Amino acid sequence: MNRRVYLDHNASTPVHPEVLEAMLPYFGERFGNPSSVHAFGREAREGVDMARERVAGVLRVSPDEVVFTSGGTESDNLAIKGVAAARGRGHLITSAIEHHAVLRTCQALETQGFDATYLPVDGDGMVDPDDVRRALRPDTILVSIMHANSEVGTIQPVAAIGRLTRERGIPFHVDAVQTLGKVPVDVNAFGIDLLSFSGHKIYGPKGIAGLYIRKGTKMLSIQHGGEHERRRRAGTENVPGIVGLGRAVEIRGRDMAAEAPRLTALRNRLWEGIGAAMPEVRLNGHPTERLPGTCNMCFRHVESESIVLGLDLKGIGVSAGSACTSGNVEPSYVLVAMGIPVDWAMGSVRCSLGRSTTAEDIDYVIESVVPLVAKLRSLSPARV
Amino acid sequence: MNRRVYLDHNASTPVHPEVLEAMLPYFGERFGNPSSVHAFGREAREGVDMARERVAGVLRVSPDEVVFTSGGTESDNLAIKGVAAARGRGHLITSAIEHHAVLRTCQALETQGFDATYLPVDGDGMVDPDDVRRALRPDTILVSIMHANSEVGTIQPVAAIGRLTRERGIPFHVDAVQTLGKVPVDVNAFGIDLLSFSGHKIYGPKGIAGLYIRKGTKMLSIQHGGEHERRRRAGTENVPGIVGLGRAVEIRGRDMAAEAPRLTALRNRLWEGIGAAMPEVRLNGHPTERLPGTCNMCFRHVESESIVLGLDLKGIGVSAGSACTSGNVEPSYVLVAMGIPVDWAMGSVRCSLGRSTTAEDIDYVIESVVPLVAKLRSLSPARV
Amino acid sequence: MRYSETLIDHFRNPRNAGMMREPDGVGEGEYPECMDLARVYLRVRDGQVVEARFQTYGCGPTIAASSAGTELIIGSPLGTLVGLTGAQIESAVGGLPEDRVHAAEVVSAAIRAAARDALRRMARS
Amino acid sequence: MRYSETLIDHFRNPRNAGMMREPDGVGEGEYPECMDLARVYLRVRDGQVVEARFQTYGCGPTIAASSAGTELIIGSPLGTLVGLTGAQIESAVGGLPEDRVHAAEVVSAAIRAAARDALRRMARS
Ligand SMILES: Cc1ncc(COP(=O)(O)O)c(C=O)c1O
Ligand SMILES: Cc1ncc(COP(=O)(O)O)c(C=O)c1O
Repeated sequence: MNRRVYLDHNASTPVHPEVLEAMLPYFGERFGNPSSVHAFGREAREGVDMARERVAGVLRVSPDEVVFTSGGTESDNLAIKGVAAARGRGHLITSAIEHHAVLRTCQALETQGFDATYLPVDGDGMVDPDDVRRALRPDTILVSIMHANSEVGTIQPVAAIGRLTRERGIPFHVDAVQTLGKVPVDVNAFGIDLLSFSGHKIYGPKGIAGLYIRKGTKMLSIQHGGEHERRRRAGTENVPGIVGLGRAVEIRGRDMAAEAPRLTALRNRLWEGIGAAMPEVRLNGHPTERLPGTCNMCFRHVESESIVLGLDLKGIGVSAGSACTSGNVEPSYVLVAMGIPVDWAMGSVRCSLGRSTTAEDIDYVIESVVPLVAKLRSLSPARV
Repeated sequence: MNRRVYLDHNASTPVHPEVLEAMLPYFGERFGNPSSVHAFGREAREGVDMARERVAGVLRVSPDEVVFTSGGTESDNLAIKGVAAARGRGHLITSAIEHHAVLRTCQALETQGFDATYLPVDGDGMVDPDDVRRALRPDTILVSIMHANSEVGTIQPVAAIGRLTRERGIPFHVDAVQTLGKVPVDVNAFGIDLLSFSGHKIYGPKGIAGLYIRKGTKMLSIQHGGEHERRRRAGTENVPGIVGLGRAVEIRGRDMAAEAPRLTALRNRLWEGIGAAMPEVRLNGHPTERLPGTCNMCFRHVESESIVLGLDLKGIGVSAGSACTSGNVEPSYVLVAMGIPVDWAMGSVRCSLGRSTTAEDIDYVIESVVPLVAKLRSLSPARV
Repeated sequence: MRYSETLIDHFRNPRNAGMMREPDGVGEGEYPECMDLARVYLRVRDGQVVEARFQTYGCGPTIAASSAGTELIIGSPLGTLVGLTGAQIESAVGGLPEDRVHAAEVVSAAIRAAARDALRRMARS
Repeated sequence: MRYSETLIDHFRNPRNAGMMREPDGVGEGEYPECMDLARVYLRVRDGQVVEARFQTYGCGPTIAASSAGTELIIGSPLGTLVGLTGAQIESAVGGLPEDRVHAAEVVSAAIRAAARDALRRMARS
């Protein structure tokens, strides 16, 4: 296994060298606790402040409105539970294809007396804003709809949803973990009050993320302790992580415009190459409203994991749509919600491209996947 | 300002060069998401597994019993809220001098219908196990007592408390953020069921920490999302952080025995130097049951922050016992709980020594603090 | 690597793959939670398996276990195969991770079914 | 740096520190939430401050503001000092962080009180 091709950027990304470079001083020389008033503390505080300004600059919000957390999962938890705790009761609207960080948080709130509506999506994985409107109730306290789905990449009509929530003064949370730095995000134009984003999806470090909280949004902190982050998130700040996230967001702000069309072209090359070479394969997600680098395909009569393993043996990293956890296979709940038949959904594979992906990588993947699927199909008993 | 002396190791510590070295590959080459099944993911998973084994090895527990979190604050929140959520109601016992991560978590639970008892401490900052025994109720669901206090360094009689909780089958949480790697911690001998520890206090990175959870301890996860950490803590693992924490714990396990007496000697040198050079100064905390490197002193007739500022101007980093937040001074709640009179408590300063501290550093601090306090006192109106 | 070298080798180069025309016995094993399905065909002479083939839908381990399982049974008397266990398949494939043990169960079930089918047909003829 | 250079300079080298024997006016300013206390002594000739001294207990900014405040008022007519504001002290010390503005208030209150005291004594004599 010589060649290595990583096509799983929606799962995680390598830290950008410039990001790591920005972080390094904060492990050693500038190691102070930002809460300390002496020079050692102030040096660390400066790093945190600068990172907050960078993030705020790219989001075009005030630095006060940015809270740093430990991950996209925590950002989602904080946004949803924070609003719920401030209200005590009420109704939440979300979609059936949210990340588990949103879905399971809403489910946990349901066990605590809150109500939740999980909106369906269409065959392309799109939420209908009219469904949101119809689901709104007088006691609705939050609408949480992801910006783009990590599996299929469909970009939701968040601006249209934001108009509905804004008219009614209902906080609108958007999980932008898969979109910030990949497609334009504008919290004002989209009417977003809470926006989750995460470092390791955008060439920043793991274990650091952020939540934009529009000034005036009523919410409580969910992690208790010291008075960090203006009392919205207790705990000593992960200074190198914050510095890295700040730099990562900044770099994405700089590089996004050039990268998106490049990735779109490579993704099309991948899909066209595969689609032309074999029958019974389909591309999932919205044809145009989709993340540039995301290519989710179903290979009928083949099981996802056997493709992932076969490609892994070729040095290629992709992810299986259906995951078999301790002997119980779940075809992706996202594909199921999109109405994709189970015999197709079982054979889904996600390729997600990124900074380092080249045309040669794509061609190597096509050359590898086509005979692999043919071979696996030849092993298969006719099921149909 | 040429010379720089950092005596605030209880606030945070610089990352050990060997720790950073262990982390570096996981930002770049080994950047995968540990949940991914391909080689990129497995390489990251190996780092996480190895770190968990290292931590478990030093704690002498099973790797399954170690959960990684984003900080000491989260570990404390998870331990306490996790047990509380599993029980739904009941009574908690803690002490008045716990870290805010414990105190405010218990207070938050009180607003949700739980009961809490905050035990007093004596003049040395010590909890009396008999007080714990008397506070136990049939509906007590958790006892949470810190191993050593970060301000004064007093080491609590956790073994005696652990005997009481074990007899009754009540989970015992110990916040060991200030002790793991500084003094012996033995969860079995001490009867501990939940143990919090944090990377950045022991020359590991910020933003990563751990919670030991004894097998069989009933608790729920408090952060919802994916099935990470055996469903006890959702969110993509902070792989470089975890690797760093593993290495940091290992190094502390190796270096602790030699370091503790060295720091004790330096701390005594500091206190004796200061105590001999001026009147109206006192050493706080237990005379013998105390963290090796912690030296908390009260300078009467001087205000803490003016000492911290004066020393900062000499390149020395120490922390003020009383902190003035937005114009409202709080004399340390720990010193107040110890019964130290306010006019003394207002002038408290904590020096906390560490790996890099030398005898020359200590002498420089003595030479700096003695004239500084004399000068500040000369400026002061007689208050008494 | 999460999987043994033996497993990877069988996955890369499956032995005895494909259907068999006019077999002496055929059987299926299924693991519905996973939708895994293995079908095993046997050619029998003098009560012994002389040829075995498989067709399998499933994850890599199930495919590898099918290959290793068919290889394992060639030369075996039918009578022993009706008692074949998952553990035997698991060891033939070089071990399985805990959450993939079902791969061995699916394959052993298919082999047992094929052996029973062959015995049934022999009894009839 | 969180504090201005002027503030640091006054903290390092406080001007006019210490008590004054037989002053013409003395006053205190206090910020009880902080336990900060500044005492200011004035020597007055022809209605003008010719000497000012302070004794202060408090954080660095309060000490620095005491130094800068006493320096500021030397040469001022007593009449203007009864209206002295915190903002004037704050600017004399080179600005203050938001959460330390009380330092200027404590000191301006002490100066106003000392000026009132001196005026009272003058009226009496
Ligand atoms: C859309 C979305 N939301 C939330 C998360 C969770 O983020 P993290 O992995 O940083 O906890 C992810 C990634 O796993 C994601 O893709
Ligand atoms: C005793 C104790 N517990 C908990 C914490 C919180 O840990 P962290 O700063 O990692 O959130 C600290 C340090 O601030 C501490 O000293």
